[in-house]
Amino acid sequence: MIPITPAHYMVLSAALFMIGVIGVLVRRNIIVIFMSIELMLNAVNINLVAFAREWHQVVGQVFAVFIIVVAAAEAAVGLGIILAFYRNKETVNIDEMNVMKW
Amino acid sequence: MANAPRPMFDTETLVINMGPQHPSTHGVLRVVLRLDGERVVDCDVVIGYLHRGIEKLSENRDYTQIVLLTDRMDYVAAATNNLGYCETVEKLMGLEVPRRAKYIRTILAELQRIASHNVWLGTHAMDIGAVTVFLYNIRERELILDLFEEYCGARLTYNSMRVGGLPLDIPAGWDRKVREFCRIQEEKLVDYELLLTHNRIWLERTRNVGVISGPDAIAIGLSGPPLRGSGVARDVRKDEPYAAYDELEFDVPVGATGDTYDRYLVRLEEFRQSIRIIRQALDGLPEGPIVGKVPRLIKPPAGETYHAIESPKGELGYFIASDGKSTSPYRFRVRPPSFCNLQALRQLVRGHLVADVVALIGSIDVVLGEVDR
Amino acid sequence: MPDEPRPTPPAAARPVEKKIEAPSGPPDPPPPADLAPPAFVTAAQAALGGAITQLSYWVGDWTILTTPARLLDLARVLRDDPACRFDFCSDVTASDWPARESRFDVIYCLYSTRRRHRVRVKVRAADGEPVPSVSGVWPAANWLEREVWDMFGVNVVNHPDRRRILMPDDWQGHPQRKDYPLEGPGELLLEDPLEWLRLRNAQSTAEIE
Amino acid sequence: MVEAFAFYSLAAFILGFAVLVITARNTVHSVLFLVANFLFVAALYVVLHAEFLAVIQVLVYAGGIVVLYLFVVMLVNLKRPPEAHADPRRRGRLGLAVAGLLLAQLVAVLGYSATQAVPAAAAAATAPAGGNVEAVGWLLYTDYLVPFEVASMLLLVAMIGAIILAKREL
Amino acid sequence: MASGRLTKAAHGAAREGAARGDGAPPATEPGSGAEPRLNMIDIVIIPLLKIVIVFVAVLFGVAYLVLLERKVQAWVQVRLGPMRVGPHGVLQPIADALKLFVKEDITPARADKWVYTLAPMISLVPALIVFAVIPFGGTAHLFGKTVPLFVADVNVGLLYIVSVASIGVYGLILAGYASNSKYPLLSSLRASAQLISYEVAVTMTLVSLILMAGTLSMVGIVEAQRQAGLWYVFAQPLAFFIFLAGGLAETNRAPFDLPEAEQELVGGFHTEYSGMRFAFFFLAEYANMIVVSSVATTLFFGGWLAPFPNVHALAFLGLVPGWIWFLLKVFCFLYLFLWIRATLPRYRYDQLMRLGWKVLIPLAIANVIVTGAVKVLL
Repeated sequence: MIPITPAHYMVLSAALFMIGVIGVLVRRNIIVIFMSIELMLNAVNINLVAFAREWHQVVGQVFAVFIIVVAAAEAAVGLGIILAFYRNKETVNIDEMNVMKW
Repeated sequence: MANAPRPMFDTETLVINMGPQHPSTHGVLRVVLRLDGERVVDCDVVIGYLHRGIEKLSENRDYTQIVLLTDRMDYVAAATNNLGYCETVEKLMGLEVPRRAKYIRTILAELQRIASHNVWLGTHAMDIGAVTVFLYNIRERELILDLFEEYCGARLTYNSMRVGGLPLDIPAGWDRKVREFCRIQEEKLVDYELLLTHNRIWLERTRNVGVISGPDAIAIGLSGPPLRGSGVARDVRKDEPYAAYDELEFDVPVGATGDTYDRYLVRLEEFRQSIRIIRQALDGLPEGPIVGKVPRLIKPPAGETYHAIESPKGELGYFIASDGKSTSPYRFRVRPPSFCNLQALRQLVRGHLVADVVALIGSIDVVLGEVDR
Repeated sequence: MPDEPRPTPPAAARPVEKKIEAPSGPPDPPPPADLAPPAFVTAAQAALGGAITQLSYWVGDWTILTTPARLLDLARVLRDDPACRFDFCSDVTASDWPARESRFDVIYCLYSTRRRHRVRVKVRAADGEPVPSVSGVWPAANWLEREVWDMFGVNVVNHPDRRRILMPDDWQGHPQRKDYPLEGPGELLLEDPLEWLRLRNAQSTAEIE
Repeated sequence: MVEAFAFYSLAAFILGFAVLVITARNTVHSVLFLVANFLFVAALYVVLHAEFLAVIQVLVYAGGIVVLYLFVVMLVNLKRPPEAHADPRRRGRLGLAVAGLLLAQLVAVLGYSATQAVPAAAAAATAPAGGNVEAVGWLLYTDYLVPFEVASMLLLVAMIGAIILAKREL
Repeated sequence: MASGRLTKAAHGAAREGAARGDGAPPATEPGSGAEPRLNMIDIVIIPLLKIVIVFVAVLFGVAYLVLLERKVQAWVQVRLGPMRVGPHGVLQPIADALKLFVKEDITPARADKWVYTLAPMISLVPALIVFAVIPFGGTAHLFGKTVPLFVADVNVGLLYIVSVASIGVYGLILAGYASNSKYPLLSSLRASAQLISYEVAVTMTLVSLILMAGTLSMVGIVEAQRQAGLWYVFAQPLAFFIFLAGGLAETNRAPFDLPEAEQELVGGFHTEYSGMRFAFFFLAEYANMIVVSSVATTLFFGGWLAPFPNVHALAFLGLVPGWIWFLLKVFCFLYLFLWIRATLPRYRYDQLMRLGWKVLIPLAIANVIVTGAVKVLL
């Protein structure tokens, strides 16, 4: 069996990232779109950690930690916006979110 | 949007059905709550699940038979119901009851008040989560049931009074047992207080919950401990004395703020006052007959009257109309204290949380058998 | 007392039947001449004498009779007049006297927590005749009037929430009326409203003899 | 051998759940698949000797962020399918095509890089190896102190923002 | 799936401990990497055996904890408790289990079937896999081998416990959501809000503990207490009380049992559950109680260490095996839990949140700061 190289992790990460991209592009439910973004962030993290291991550097993990922090912040604010939006429009369909003001 | 116009549903409120099958609605009470999160916006109290038509039934039974129907109303305080009914008929007929009977009736009524308050404190505490208090109270109530069993043979529905007096004199040695019970109950009261009165959680759960001012309480028709909790010193025993209460000394405890905690304190003090009354009545128990001069056929003259007594729940009133021809009342009406007190629930729970609804139902102390009759 | 044997047959009872006059209401005896009416009665009479159609005293209870039209005026006076102060509405109930023209007595039992006295107010109303709700005067009357409506079908008007209270919402008939049958489905009312009385009196005479 | 087995099985799970996340009709199921996905990513981190990160992944992502998602899904409690309305200007197919193109590009880049000689990786190992907590902590509190503080500020701002957004009235 | 993670985590740690020889940062895992060559028995059979033993012991313990709870409650409440099945009711758990097994498993109409089935498992699994990192004792000599009495000593053990516990929330939320019923929904909202709030406080107290011990490994923390000759409950009394309150809240025990308050929410998130699925929730709750007690014992009461090691007159206490001390301490905690339940009324939701956010969390943060300051200054 071939040894597992960073390339393997990169392929995995790329595929995961693509699934996220497709989710963002195809789905209209904004909550699912948010989750797709989380998938993409995870794909990046996998890459960072894989390289951190390859290069015997912890820096990659540090960056992954930062990404998780950013994801948390994004989720909090984004979901807050969704809630506020839902109160007014009673929808989470992104195609109906086409005005800046209502 | 799907082209069709959306119905604007209210996203903020949730309608929840508390009961008729719910562990802490004390029977078959149904409270329809409209919640905003956990906060009660409005509530509707639905009753009638235990309606047996006791009033209608009584109009087709003769006066002696009705005594045992009254047992079935407030089934945790059957003797009190008997007392109120018998006194009303006596009032209608102008009968004089011997003093000894009056004293024994008073003792029975006060024992019954303690038993009823035991059930109340137990269930109220259990609703707030203190299960142990419930079992302690049931333990003490059991002693009262034993006393009643020894007196009249029954443990729940006593049928313990008759128009014009009592069916039975107290058995020998019974008074000593009652005194012993008073001692035990007094001791155990300390236990309850240790568990609850100064307990931080209990205070937080009951203080400033369901506050109702004195005038409001009067207007909505509260009576009994809930009214006294709001600082109105109204007690039928004091204001319109019946049985032997005019010859006995006792205090009417009142609360200050009218919250659940005050209602709790008032009832706890009533335990003590009841014990005090029982002791006095036992000390001054006169000798003599237990039945007055009662005609063989109870057939009151035409007329109607209303008579109220202080049941453990509040003002228990009977309205009886006689047509003067029949041995059963033409109109028999009970003013059930639980029914009238329950009416205040809507006012009390607004703005409180679901957990408080439970505490408030407990603090009103309703018995559904009496609410629905 | 689960099951009392029903006096079965009117056929068996009928022969014994004397002439039965249905009671046409309580006697409501006037107070004896030597008894001075209490302050609250005189105060109410002074405030609106016309509203009080009759005054009655029986076994220590004072009863004021009035008409549905003047009920609310009287209620307000009784609540607010300093001599009355009937702030506590103990009970609202009714009784049914089918032999009478205005078959219902609606009875309000009032109490004053300040002056510690009681009075009853009584209103006679025919079937369907509107009786104003006093729940605006005493909020406590709310449920009690609902019960009066539920049980007797007294037409309580201007009630904030007039629904049935003890019976199911879709119930037919009003069970506490004297002509409401004791057995069988409640919807099938007896033909003759006085049939019930005849049965009852036959029963009590039979049992006594 | 063990690592290969772990990698392939985990990768399969990760990708499978990711696909389920974006294809599930029911949003709650979507969230559940997302949790599963994150848990397997955490397992992958363990394989990569990043235990600390794995635990953080479970704690923050699965235990925190996704709970938030679930909360919101339950709160909005949709009475009608959220995808009922499609913007006519939307080009779903085009999106798919673009995504496919991007994937192809990435795979091509990867394929190309795989053919190249791998630079001497281990030679660069100067920093402490392994994924243990001290190492991460050490870096976070020394070299990356400023980003760390900025991140905490970001969290604070996000927290306040979320509260303001979600609150009914201030 | 989650148990798969567990074994992987354990193996990863073991391999790493063995592989990393350099150790530029101070090595923290005691007892790792002692033998360079591991044979089949050491790496497969013994861990497997330990897992099975722990699993069975926990389930057994849970069953008898239920009986204990009923008995203790009964004694407090002047009752007898279960008396019919076996002498003094000792076989009651078996009867209970049988009853739950044969009961009809009801799924409400219009429930989300998959999620409804999954929720009890999600509840139970984290509660069980936490036991992987709990050290029940030091080492034992068995058949000529030195066997450590824990399934795995993960170098991020404490964080592992916290993170696995945070997964447990899903069981409650999903149960409430999937039942398609209002009481469970309200209850699951309560439960998740409560769990998340109290997790913050509890994690904060753990930070001060970590500062004291300088390691995240559970075994390491016990070792640190042994070296310091001090149980951390005496060094960190405030942290202990916060942990206790938070632990009660996280296990949904009285006085914080709001999510399942029978008197308000008629049982809460498991209102609609019956049979085995209900039993899973039940098991999870009691397993969580054992977890919290074990963690409290390990962190604050010296785990398997015998008390009074420095009093010579009591040296004989050291002869008792460590795991007995551990179980004894855990039992005391469990008893405390039951005792509290029998005594106290229940908090209200808003009061609970206020206590968590306005009292416990600030206290916990202050505790961390003070601990850190002391640590730096000394």
